[in-house]
Amino acid sequence: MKKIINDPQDVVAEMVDGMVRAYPQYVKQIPKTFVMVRSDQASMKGKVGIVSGGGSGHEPTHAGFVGQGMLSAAVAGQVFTSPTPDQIYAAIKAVNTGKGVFLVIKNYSGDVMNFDMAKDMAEMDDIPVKSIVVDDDIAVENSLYTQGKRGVAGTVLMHKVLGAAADQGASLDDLEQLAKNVLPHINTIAVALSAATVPEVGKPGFELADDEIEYGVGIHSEPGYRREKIKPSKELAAELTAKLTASLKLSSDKKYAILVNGMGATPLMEQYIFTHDVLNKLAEKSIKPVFVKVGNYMTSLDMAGISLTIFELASEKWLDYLNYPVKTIAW
Amino acid sequence: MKKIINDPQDVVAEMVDGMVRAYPQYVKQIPKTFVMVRSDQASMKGKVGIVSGGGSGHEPTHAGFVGQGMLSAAVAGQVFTSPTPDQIYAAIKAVNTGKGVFLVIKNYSGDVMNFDMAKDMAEMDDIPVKSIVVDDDIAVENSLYTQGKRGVAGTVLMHKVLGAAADQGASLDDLEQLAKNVLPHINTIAVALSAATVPEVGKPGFELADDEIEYGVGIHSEPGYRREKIKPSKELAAELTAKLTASLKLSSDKKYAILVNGMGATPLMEQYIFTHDVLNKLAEKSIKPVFVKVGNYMTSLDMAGISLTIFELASEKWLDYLNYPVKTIAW
Amino acid sequence: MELTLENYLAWMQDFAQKIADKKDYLSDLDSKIGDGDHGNNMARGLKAVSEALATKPADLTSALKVTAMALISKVGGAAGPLYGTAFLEMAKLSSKTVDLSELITAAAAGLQKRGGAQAGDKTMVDVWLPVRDNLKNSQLTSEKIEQAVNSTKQMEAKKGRASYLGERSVGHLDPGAVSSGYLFESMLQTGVIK
Amino acid sequence: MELTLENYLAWMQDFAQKIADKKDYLSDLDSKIGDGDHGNNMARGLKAVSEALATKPADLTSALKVTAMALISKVGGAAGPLYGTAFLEMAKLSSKTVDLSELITAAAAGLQKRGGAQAGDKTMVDVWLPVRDNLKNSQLTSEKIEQAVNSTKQMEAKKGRASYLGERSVGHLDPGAVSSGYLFESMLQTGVIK
Ligand SMILES: Nc1ncnc2c1ncn2[C@@H]1O[C@H](COP(=O)(O)OP(=O)(O)O)[C@@H](O)[C@H]1O
Ligand SMILES: Nc1ncnc2c1ncn2[C@@H]1O[C@H](COP(=O)(O)OP(=O)(O)O)[C@@H](O)[C@H]1O
Ligand SMILES: [Mg+2]
Ligand SMILES: [Mg+2]
Ligand SMILES: [Mg+2]
Ligand SMILES: [Mg+2]
Repeated sequence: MKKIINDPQDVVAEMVDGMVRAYPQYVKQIPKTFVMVRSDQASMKGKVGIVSGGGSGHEPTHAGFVGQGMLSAAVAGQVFTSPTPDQIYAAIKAVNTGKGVFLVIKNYSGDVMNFDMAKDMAEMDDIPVKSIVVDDDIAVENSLYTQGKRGVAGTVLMHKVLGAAADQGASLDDLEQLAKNVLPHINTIAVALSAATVPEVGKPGFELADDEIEYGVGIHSEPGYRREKIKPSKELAAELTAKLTASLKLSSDKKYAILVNGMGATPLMEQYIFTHDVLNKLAEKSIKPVFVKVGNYMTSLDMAGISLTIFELASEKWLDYLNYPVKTIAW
Repeated sequence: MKKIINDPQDVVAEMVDGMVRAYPQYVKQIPKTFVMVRSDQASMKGKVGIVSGGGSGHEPTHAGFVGQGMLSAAVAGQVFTSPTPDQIYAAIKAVNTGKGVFLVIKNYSGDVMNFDMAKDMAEMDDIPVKSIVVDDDIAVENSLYTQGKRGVAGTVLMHKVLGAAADQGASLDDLEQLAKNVLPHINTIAVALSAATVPEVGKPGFELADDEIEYGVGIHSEPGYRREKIKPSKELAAELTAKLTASLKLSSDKKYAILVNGMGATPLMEQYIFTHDVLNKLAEKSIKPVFVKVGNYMTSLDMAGISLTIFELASEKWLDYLNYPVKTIAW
Repeated sequence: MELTLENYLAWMQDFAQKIADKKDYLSDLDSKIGDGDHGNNMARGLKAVSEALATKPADLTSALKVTAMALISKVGGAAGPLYGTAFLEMAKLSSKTVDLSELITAAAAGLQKRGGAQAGDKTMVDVWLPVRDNLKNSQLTSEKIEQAVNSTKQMEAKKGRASYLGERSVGHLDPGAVSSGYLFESMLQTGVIK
Repeated sequence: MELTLENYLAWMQDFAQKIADKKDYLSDLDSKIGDGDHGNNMARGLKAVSEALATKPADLTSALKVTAMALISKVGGAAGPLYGTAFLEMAKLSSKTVDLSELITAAAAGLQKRGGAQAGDKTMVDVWLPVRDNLKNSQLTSEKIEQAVNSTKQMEAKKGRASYLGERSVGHLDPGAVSSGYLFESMLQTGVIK
């Protein structure tokens, strides 16, 4: 493991410290926690607070999206490990301005349980809390018997939409309704070229041969649905687009936003080439997305790979939310 | 070589296509060239145009910085290869609104010669052109006998400063003077954990052992000044900060901006940890930078590593330029 | 079989040691069917538990409570709220009864309520339920615990990260079941059951 | 020794072939002391030259000019403006004289003006200058070219990317010198000098 770190046990503490010292204009740390709240407290006044969080290792998610027009606070857990209820609760208390707090949770059993416990704590304090559990990864089939789908890069779009609505004065109930409406329209699927190495573990989460890729891998090295030899970008784009075409029933009558997301070690050049191929694939179906974003947004440490998110803009308002100006480190 | 690409010969064409189709609000392509000009032409009116460019593989540099308040156009060469004079000339023509054009060139013999030839062409067309050759990398000693220092991540700060000044109406002569004044105050030094693989070459530019790093490496895998075993982040920060302390004569009386730049494959978590260590090192000297930026700005394909740029803000105005709002893909 | 402050402290001390010793093994197991952090999570949590118990809680209830709080606030992930809830349920009940079997029964119920896992879902529940039942009729042995832990090997995961693997989770021990196995081994070895 | 449209076209055809054949080797050399693209750059450029010359330029001057333009607009990097300038200087002079020695002398001067390199700086100039001198007294041979190319091996680079290596550039051939060697080998082999 070759990484620019100190003691693997300190990675989150030092990262959070680096982040808040680099960008005091956007985020500040609640002392003795890994909670980063919006520096611009004035912009939160009279608005519903939006809190997200989860394991670390997905930077710039989540703290990179804290700021006016997006999140009110982000809670960083240990690497790939949900943050604990006390920390989430501290975030809730810090951002509640009387209008309640909305939680954006990714669908992992740990995250769901820890956020639920924090919600219980907040409710004992009479802070109204609602939440959405994001499960945009279509690699894993939803079924009664499993944990359900995972929350991955599409979560960033959920943050953006909710943040814009909250900034424009949406109530807690409005946000819950909006989140529920939006959720099924955001679908994501990934392809990995290599796995992430968790600093405390010291070796990659899985091994791929020098010429092998895996489709459908999760953001914590959860296994995907197929391994095969590396393919040209256009074939990777075809595979992922086909999966999303099926799940979202893509149609040229509808409007779409696209998020091409690098997993951490994949350079922007490759991301743009892949974008070119995805846009070509969609053009074959006479679809021209009205919003495209390319970059490292929901990473998985040093994993090489890419995810493709398609967001069906079933309401014209949702596009406005995506285009709504924000003041954050990373959007 | 495991990369998300198609034919290695097509990487630049496809990347440029992906970029302009993803972000038509910021950049558009001059047909049959790899020149991307600002979409918002209105914002260029009556202003000096600023053109930068160079080999590809450093994304988001240069096109990611095209937009109001920063560059007017970016010229993309082949991977790690200077663009050709005809393309640079096309960019100059496209952005000249009568006030002349300022070129930002990184100090590589190829870049300097190609931009010079383009300048000659523009002058034959009576377009006033001035330029600055950025050479911020202190890894290579400047001397009469060599090519001089290399242009690396600090170039992005040069873009930012000049872009802000141009947007506020600076003349071509003003910009030349500003660039000359700023240049010696921007110094950069890097450390690499692995080399970049140029798609057409198919193997890394150099080999480092699993536990080895190299200080002072350039953004095209140019060799650095020392190899050794991987060190904790705080020791890397100490080494790079010491070099910059010497070159810039850092002092607690002065103001500084910091750019921590990921080389492509190094995740943000590591960059923030390194930032934490750099800020600690500077704090030991009672220096607290007034501006900090962390992320992948001047990359080297899939190189793992980091560079540290320190910019001495000898004029209060320079900080304003850094903070001046821009509309770009990547600043 | 009564839980006392004394035997509880011995139990936890032993458990913390086991977790510290087996940290890498637990993370290894987790990296096969999860995300490779279970050992680190548990080690961080038990270190906090040891520190909390070193402050000498006055009685069993507060000892159980500080254990729960340390686990909830330090483990994170899935294991944190699950183990935390289990000890919190024991703490709550301990003011009424200190019967081990009843305490473990309450803990297991809390754990199932928190995580929604059933027997056979390949989780720590597959250790807690047999332990609960064997305690009830005083038949808990080291072999029974081992058996319960090993039973997870052939199961297909329906809860937690391992469920993403579907059939591919078969053939691997569940890391949470293994750490729960250590918990109950410690309970036996430190004489909580006599 | 006069350059004609005919022998020039043969020369360039042979040179393009050599470059295509040695593409990987040139990039390999460049990856040792540069950035590993010289072969790719030259191959891309000579492909463009071949295409341009296939459109049958009317005379030698236009043939030299389209060569220069193709090199300038397709090679990029350092080699593009250098080779481009060399051929552009030949094009300019060719309306006055077609004496090979004079043409190469003009080309070498342009090349030095563009890049600022002196003899001994470990660049293509270290091939162009001896070739120029040997042409002047009609003594150019394959051995002389080889000698000039090989002479760059022991030099320490003072210009171009290799200069960043300082002393470490010693012991490697300069890729631009090697490609220039091919240029002049082709010149000999295609009978431009008789
Ligand atoms: N819903 C659940 N109910 C019961 N146990 C669960 C559940 N989800 C996960 N677990 C247990 O948690 C263990 C994993 O814990 P850990 O690795 O610390 O957390 P995470 O999965 O968040 O990384 C699994 O091995 C399993 O025993
Ligand atoms: N200033 C210069 N003068 C003469 N030749 C030079 C100069 N700089 C570079 N070269 C030549 O160019 C060659 C490298 O060309 P190439 O690899 O195509 O360009 P780049 O260095 O931009 O990648 C070197 O081997 C050297 O012969
Ligand atoms: Mg985890
Ligand atoms: Mg080059
Ligand atoms: Mg785990
Ligand atoms: Mg080169």
